[in-house]
Amino acid sequence: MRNGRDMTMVPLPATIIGRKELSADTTLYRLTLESSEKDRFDFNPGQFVQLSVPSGGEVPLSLAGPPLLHYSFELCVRRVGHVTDMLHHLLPPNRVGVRGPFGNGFPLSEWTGRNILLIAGGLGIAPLRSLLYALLMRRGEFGEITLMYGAREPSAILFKEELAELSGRRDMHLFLTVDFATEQSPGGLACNTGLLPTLLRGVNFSTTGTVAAVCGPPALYRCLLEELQGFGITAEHIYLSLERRMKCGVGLCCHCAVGDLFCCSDGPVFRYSQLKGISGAI
Amino acid sequence: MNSVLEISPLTRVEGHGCINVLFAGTKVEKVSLSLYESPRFFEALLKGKSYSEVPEIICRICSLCSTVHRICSLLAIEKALDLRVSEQARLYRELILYGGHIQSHALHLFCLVLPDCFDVAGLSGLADKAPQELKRWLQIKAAGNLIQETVGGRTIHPVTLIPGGMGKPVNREGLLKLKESLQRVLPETRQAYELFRSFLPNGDKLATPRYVSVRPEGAAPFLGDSLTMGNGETIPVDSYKNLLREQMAGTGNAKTILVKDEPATVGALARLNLGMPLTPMAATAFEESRMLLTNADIRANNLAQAVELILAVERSLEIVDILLKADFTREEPAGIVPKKSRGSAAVEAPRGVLIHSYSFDGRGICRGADIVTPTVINQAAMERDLLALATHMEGADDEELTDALERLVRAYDPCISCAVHVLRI
Amino acid sequence: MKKPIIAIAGLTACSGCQLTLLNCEEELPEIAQRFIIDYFPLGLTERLITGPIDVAIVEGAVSTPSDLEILMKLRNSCRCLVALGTCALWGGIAAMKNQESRKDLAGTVYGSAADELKTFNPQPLHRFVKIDFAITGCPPEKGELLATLAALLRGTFPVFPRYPVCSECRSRENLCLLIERNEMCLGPLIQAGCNARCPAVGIRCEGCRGPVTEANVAAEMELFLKKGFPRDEIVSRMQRFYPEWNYEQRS
Amino acid sequence: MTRNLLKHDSIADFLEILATFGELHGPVLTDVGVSAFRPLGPGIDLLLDYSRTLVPPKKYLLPPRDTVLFFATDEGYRQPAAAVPETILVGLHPCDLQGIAYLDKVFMRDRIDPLYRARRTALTLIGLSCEPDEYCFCGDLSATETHGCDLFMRRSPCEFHLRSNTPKGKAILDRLTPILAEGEPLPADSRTCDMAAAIQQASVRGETFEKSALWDEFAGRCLSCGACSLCCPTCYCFDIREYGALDGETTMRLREWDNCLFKDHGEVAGGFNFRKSRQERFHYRYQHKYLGFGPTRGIVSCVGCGRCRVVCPVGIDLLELFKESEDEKRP
Ligand SMILES: Cc1cc2nc3c(=O)[nH]c(=O)nc-3n(C[C@H](O)[C@H](O)[C@H](O)COP(=O)(O)OP(=O)(O)OC[C@H]3O[C@@H](n4cnc5c(N)ncnc54)[C@H](O)[C@@H]3O)c2cc1C
Ligand code: SF4
Ligand code: SF4
Ligand code: SF4
Repeated sequence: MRNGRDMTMVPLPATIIGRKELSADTTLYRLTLESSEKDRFDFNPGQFVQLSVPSGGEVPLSLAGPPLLHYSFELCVRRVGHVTDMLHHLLPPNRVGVRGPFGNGFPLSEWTGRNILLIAGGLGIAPLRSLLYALLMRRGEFGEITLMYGAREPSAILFKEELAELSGRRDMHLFLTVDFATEQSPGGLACNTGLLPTLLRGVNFSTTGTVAAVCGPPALYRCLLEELQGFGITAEHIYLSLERRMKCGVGLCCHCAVGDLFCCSDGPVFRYSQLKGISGAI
Repeated sequence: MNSVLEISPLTRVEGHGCINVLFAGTKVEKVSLSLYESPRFFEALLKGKSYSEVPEIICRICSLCSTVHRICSLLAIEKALDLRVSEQARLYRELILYGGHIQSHALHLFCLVLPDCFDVAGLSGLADKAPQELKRWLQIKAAGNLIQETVGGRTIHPVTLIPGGMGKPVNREGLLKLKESLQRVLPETRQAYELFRSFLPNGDKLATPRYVSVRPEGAAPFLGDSLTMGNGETIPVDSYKNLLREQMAGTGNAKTILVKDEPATVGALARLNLGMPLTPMAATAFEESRMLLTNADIRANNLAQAVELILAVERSLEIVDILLKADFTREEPAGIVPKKSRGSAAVEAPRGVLIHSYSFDGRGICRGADIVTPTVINQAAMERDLLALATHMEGADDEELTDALERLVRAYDPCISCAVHVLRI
Repeated sequence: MKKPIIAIAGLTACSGCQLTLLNCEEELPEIAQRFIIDYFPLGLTERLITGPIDVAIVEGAVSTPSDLEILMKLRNSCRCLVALGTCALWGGIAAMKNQESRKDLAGTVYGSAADELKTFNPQPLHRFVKIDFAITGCPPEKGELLATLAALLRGTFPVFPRYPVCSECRSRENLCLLIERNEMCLGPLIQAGCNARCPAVGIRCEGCRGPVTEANVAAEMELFLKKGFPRDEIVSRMQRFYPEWNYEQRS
Repeated sequence: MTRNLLKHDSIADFLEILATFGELHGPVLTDVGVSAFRPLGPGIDLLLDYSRTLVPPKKYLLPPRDTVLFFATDEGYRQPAAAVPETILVGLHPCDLQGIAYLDKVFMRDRIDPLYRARRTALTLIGLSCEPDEYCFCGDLSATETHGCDLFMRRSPCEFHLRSNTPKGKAILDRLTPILAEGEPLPADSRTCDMAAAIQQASVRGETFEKSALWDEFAGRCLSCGACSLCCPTCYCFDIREYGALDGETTMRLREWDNCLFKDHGEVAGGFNFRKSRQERFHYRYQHKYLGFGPTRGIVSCVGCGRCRVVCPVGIDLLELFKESEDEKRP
């Protein structure tokens, strides 16, 4: 309960303070809760919020920026339907509503000392970007950090400038791939062509004591998980972030169950070992 | 030099129609009214359908008159199949019929005609010029719709009325709500009548109409089993074809009808002139305006409709009271045994005489249907009056003429959707 | 807020959908204030479609060259086109016998004069132009029409539920006419939104809102047949508002 | 000896006294012949020997369609402030009491839903014993007369034995004393039901009947009409929709009953569906009813009221799964 309002049930007013188009259909928003609530917004990478666009409705969106970003937070949204469409018509300083953060997020503290492999497909980069910045903020605690990011085509690569910067860093490895190469250049970035599993097989990264965090569309999981285990990363150490239909975000509406787990409250981040026996989970 | 003034589409009337005025120099040569509504072949659609489907399909002929089409078809079917409905069903039908008249007259008067009186193009103009009044008048319309919704289950294409009876009766609460809303708008209907009295058009008189209506029986003004022309001549509904002679119109998709080789006029003005029974307030209004209404041309029809608004609200109140006292519970509709048969019925629709006539085979499947709508009956008179008016106005500019001719059409309150589905199979 | 410019037109229909708008007595004055109504022959003396129009709301099916002309004119001058009502969305009552020859139908009604009629099988709007949104119903529900207008003020369309009439019928605690009275109620196959109007007054659903997305047509057919209804009667009833059922569909 | 006997002919007085505690609701036969919970009042007969209502009493806690939030540009989102009237629900069968007890677990234990809580707090429950018919299978699943209700009425041939379970119930009982007679408390009902037992065992085993041919058979017949879950006392899946008003400023957010057997229950943007086939959706329903999700994991939420079997137009009955497996066990 904050300021007399219950943020798990009633969206708090938030203001759009920044907006940046990342691709034809995807935009990064920076939001801030209104003054009295500002300092209260802390989260784990992998958690999500329920964002309300008045008279449109509410959608779950991953927190895409580093935690504790000066009283604000970032969301990376793809325009796919009713609510996201209305959101794309909003500009600073329009107001929206926010509930959350919800879900578990990635268990960073359990990863101390390990090599970390992040694999993002498409929009899956949103939560993993948050995770990556959190890892880099505590860089000393982890071993090798590798990000593999695949997009459909060069124009669909999100966060190009940031990636360019990251590629210059010595304390992490970055590999990019696109499904189809087109004329367009990926903005000066070194980029492979082919699906993510191909990339995985083609580059070097540490596989011992490694945890993998994967986020992308269901099709990605289906082809990637066996590969990862082939590299000796056990199901126990593969973390996936799942998407499901969600209406409440807090385990009430019952749309998001995966087996007997709720994606919203038991997840959205699961160890692969949790999901293995569940049909339809992936 | 010949020239043509085309008024297309006719606006603020139901359905699609247009007027063409043909000039030879400045002289009006000819005026044609065509109703070019897309034909939906209702009579053909009904062929092969069970009697139980007929009312549900046929009410879709027209939204403004869906209730009265439904009732007329029920009456024709029940006549064919020798069905008697209970007092309860009879009362509910009568009540919803008034609901239909109220909403249709109110729509026509307040949404389609009134902009003319206030010299605006339409509703938005009215909302600007007379916002408070508009709200009050729309309340009258809402009261009519409340009857439709409460009794019929829906404001347009009501659903409760079926051959042999009806679905669930309205509960006490619903009836009381109806009563309250009707009582609230009754004084408003009187005001509306005064408003339309003040807008009566002047100018050269057009032909005095030859009126036809359903001959009222008992206290119910819009129902009866025969047609009358006022000169004492009546014929039973079953032989309506002896009175109404059809001919295919030159243009457009509707047929026209002549009565004894002359155009006939049906509708509110006809009903008032042919002695329809009136309720107290309506009778007073009619008395006050007797001169304006009995010795008039069709342009007095809108005032007649306003008188009928009073009538329909008053009579509805009477029936609601009867229903409240009777406290009916749900009854099963009369059992139906289909048989080879034929039946015709007539009802006064808001725009005038409406006739449905069906024949069924032994399984109750519709083998033939004929529907005569008031707009079709009125069409010949409408053309006659349009020509007369245009001729009176020779020399007027196009805009003025357009305006006057459209107003004349609106006085008839045509319903073009209904009009184009006429002819026997 | 910028006032949206709208046009409202009727093609082959009974005007019921347009009347539904005029039946919003409470809201009409507000609508007249919040929208610029540019073209609306039923309610406005304005004969020309001039454009540009934000939203054109079209009632009725297309069955004549002049219908098509109006439709094309509107499509070309508007940003969004809304199909209003069952006729515009599914073909509706006039299309129920589309599988029969149009010529024969015309002949039945107009005799030899039929040849002069320029008309073809009534078709839903989407056969000719792209539609951006649809409000179903014969006639449509006031509430859905108003919700759509309200959404248009905000530059969007509303989201309506996609379950069948039965869902609303059960939550209203009606007597199930299909189970309890063995009537041919089409509720399970029909798009909800009417709050089960007909069953609520004891009349089986006649299907005026057209098919629900997820309809087990085959199983419903089997059920009706098991209850003893002849197949031709079932088909005749089902086609009243929508002639193109896929009787094999199960999901 | 306590005063706890209510003679059948004192029912009218009983109801009159109850009505002083709040709005009185109970099962009645509606004008169309459906058993339903409705307000009671003069001239409305309370059903005392009904089998089950069509819609369970969950509608008092989670109405079929409910406005959960308002939005106005100047004040943001807020919950409706309307006060919930004190309501006395009389005549609830043990299965329905059990159903409410389950919903309480969902909406008032781990996550508190303020609207639910407000309504629940204003609700007084008065249970009533019943005789099972051929559709019921509650058995010991709901030998819970004592749980969840404030006052319970056990019927015997010429009287009801009343027992209060909560302070609220006690207060009502005290007020009733003048019209009660003295009697012995009845021993607890010890009805058992094989089906209920079979369900419990299957649930404990974590049974999923993965191999059963019935799933396909169900899926082929199901009309997706939604009746089974709308009428289930423990189905509570909901959907949320939001509609702006014509004023261009205000908005309402609605919560509405949803159904896991509907295709779009598992559909996400772009049309991807996590439960595309009806078979998968039946499995989902089974999982929720008999095995549980998240915080209700391991709790059988079916209370054996039999509604889903009664209201299905094509006679689908999930119990056939359990029967089938029982049959298999028999030689
Ligand atoms: C935990 C989580 C994190 C997410 N993070 C992001 C993110 O960072 N960026 C991003 O762009 N998208 C993200 N999504 C997906 C995003 O929620 C959907 O794209 C969004 O809900 C689409 O809504 P819409 O109204 O625009 O689309 P529509 O196509 O109009 O709506 C899709 C339909 O699916 C329903 N729906 C309900 N829940 C979901 C859901 N979870 N996903 C999709 N549809 C849903 C809607 O109510 C509607 O019925 C995430 C989803 C989840 C579950
Ligand atoms: S009456 Fe019709 S709509 Fe209602 S539940 Fe039964 S089948 Fe469905
Ligand atoms: S119940 Fe059926 S026929 Fe009646 S309004 Fe609803 S969809 Fe139309
Ligand atoms: S699953 Fe069926 S029997 Fe069990 S509680 Fe729900 S409706 Fe009753």
